[in-house]
Amino acid sequence: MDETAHGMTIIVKTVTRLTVGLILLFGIYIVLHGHLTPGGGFAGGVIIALSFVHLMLAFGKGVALKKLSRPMASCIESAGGLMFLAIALLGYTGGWFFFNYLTGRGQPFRIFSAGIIPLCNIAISLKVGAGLFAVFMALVFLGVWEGDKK
Amino acid sequence: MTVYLLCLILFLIGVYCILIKRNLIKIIIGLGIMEYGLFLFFVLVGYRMRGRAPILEPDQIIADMVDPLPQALVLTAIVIGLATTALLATLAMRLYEKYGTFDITQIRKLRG
Amino acid sequence: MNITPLFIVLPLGGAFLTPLLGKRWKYFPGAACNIITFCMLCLSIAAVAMVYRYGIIMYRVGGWMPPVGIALVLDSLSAFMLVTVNLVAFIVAVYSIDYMKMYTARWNFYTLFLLMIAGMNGMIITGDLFNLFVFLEIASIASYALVAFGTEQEELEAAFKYAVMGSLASSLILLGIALLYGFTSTLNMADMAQIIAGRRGSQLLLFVSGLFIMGFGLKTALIPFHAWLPDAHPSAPAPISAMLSGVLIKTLGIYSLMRIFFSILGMTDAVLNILLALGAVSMAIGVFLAIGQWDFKRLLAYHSISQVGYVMLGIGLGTPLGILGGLFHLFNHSIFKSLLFLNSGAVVYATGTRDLRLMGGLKERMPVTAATSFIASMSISGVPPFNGFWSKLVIIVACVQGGRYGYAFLAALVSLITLASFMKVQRYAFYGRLGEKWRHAAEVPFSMRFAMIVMAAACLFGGALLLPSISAPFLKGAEEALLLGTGYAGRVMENLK
Amino acid sequence: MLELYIIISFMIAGAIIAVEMEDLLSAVIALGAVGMGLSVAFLILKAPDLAITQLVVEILCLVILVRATVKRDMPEARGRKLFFPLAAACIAMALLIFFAIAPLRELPLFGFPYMKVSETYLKDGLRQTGAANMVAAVILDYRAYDTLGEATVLFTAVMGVLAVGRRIGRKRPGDPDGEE
Repeated sequence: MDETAHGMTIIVKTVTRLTVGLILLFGIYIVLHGHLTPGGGFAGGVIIALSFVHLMLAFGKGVALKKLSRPMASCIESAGGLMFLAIALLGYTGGWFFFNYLTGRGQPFRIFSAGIIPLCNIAISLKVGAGLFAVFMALVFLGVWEGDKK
Repeated sequence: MTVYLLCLILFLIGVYCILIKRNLIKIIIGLGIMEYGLFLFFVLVGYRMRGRAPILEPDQIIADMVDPLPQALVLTAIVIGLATTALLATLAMRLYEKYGTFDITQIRKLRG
Repeated sequence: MNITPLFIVLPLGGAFLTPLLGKRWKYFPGAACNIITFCMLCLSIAAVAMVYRYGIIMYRVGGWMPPVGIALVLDSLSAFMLVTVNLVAFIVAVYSIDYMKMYTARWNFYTLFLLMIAGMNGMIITGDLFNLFVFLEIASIASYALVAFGTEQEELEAAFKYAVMGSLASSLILLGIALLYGFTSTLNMADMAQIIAGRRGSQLLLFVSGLFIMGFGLKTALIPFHAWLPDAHPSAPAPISAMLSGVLIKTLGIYSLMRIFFSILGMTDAVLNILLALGAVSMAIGVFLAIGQWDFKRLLAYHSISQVGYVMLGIGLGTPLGILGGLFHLFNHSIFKSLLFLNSGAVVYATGTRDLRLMGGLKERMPVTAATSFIASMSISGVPPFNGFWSKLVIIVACVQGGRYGYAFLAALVSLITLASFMKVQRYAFYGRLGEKWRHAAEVPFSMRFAMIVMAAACLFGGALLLPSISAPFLKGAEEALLLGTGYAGRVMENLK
Repeated sequence: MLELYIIISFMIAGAIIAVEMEDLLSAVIALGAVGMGLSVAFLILKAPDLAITQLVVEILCLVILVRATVKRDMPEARGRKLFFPLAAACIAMALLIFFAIAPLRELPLFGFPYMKVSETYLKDGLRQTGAANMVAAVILDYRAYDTLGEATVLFTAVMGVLAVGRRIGRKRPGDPDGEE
């Protein structure tokens, strides 16, 4: 794929430069407000992954990989999974696996509310974002090998 | 009732595509369509006539909201669908790399 | 402290840690996997003892009461399945230490392996219908990837076929769950069973039963739905073939069928007859397809279809003795079929081929493999005193007792054909003249030998499970849990208070 | 609920196009249209969480599938149009729909679900969990265990993609015993 190797045209690059930060920010917003408004860790994580995919499609592999390398993505993904599991295990302090031990703190309808739900959202978003980016990267690298072969 | 049947038709179009089509990408598309029919059916089951979205606002008296449980389940199912699609797409690409085609009739190394 | 969540937490923790640490420390993945599977084997044996002593063990995840939250339920059937799964998993993990040296990216293999075990354990201990689906998908997706682990052409192709069929089955199951949710408006199995008990004879339940038989039948590879199995099981690496044939099809297919039909929907004669017929057809056709095969692992895969047919036959009888025989055969099959796949893996490890016609005389070079595979072959063919004999005997006696002489005759006949088929395997692979090519074939390394010897010992002494003092908590308990039928709901609800 | 019928009909039309289109890229894009239609349908059915998730997942699916098909100008093999399988499939589908009518009648009427368990969520959700979004409360508190499973499914798929995407699966005899 020549486009991904060298990036796309200047128009696409400029638009990407302007929007990619906003997309990332929107993803983070969706994650943090998951317990108040529609969205949540999963949708936000996909948006974060899409912002990196966007970068990669417009500028080619190198630029995106400089921001988030492949082993790094894999590590973040595992860390997200472990964080989720750890939150679940910390529930044992309240007596049960997955017990919402922070409930009752904070005001409803504020960011700091709903106990472990925002924490879980963050863990899921890390996992989903990094994981899907890793998947996309694996698919792109498949194409590269194919090109070598021909 | 009619909506349920329409959903079932969507589901069956997907099943038809999986069973009849002889192309790897077409099979993945069929799975996707089947899953869409299923998700829609699940959400329809929990819909309440003239209900509200299950999101509270400050100082709101709890009125009739739609059933949040099917929505939560469908959210899970969507992720599972995405996972399956990603894995299948990778398998299809690897097969293309090996055989140079997506046509299943030409990818018959195994005896049925 | 309640041990139930540990069956999920341990393998999942291992799976999340392996990619982080496994790339740096070469021995971490294998060691972690072995330790975790061993811990789970001990825990599951403890679970059998605890269930025998205290009755059903419940765990409310997050502290929510069941219809609202998810409950984990450990009854004697679950404990029985847990022992089966974790025993095979531990042996396979030991075997993989040396076998997987043939492949690259071992950490990836161990991650997927642990995830598959987590999926199966999660399915077994859950008390919630949708949760069962989620864990079923974990186990299935891990197995799709593991079938393609060698990334050769046939493996990718088999994995694709398996993945498409598996996803179709999952969708049918999810459709059934959606209909049941609309019908009962709850997802907890016990709660659902109580609501359904009040509305017998509904058309919707029939439709849902059909969907579940199709979906789980696809996962079990009963005969009209078997097309993927003979491709998928031989293509995987040998330890994974052992897991797939030994426990995966049983957990995903038979256990779920039993749980849903006996405990939730309530078993009816019509469903029992369908299961009986499917079992008998799988038993007979599977063995006829197997007899003409020359590929060692493919032959074993067809025999899996046939032996699963025996299990379905036993359960489909619906009598206490039939169910006991079916469950006993399920356990025995997971032992001897895993052992046979491990043997085939040892042969591949030493010679690099799976074609029986190319082998010959390997007994001289590989005595341990030859001896263990002889034991397993005799066991699968139902020759006394090995474990396969006892379970087949129980099933045939149950058939005669239930007045189904035709099925009894068929079961005995299929057993004979199985014996003929395995005589062929023994004759071509291990006896006869040593081929010139295999003059320097060597016996496999220690961990593989150890795994095979343990399994062979289990085959030899497996009949002891019928002794009253051992079978009371284990087999009898599982049988009673099934015979309880929809009384399951009452037990669970009672336990909550 | 006229708009619901319109959007479902649109989805069915899109699905038929996706199935029957011979050019793979067009078929994939038609699938994308069906997915977007589903997102709108979720919005009509008062499920904004699902609408957002379906939208972004559809985009990602589309990117992945386009990645798989683009530049592979292999139109679907025409082959002979087999009449018999098509007829058999149509009859089977008609039969299945016929058999589904009676069971579907036993479901509660569309728009009036039983909501035996869900009443609890709506009534006590805010007090018990503190989250305003009930769907978030269900997936991350009441049924958080499911979500752990869901996250694990995705993790499994990522590991699976990495495993399947390896260049060399088996070691040649004599290769060094290294990782990756």
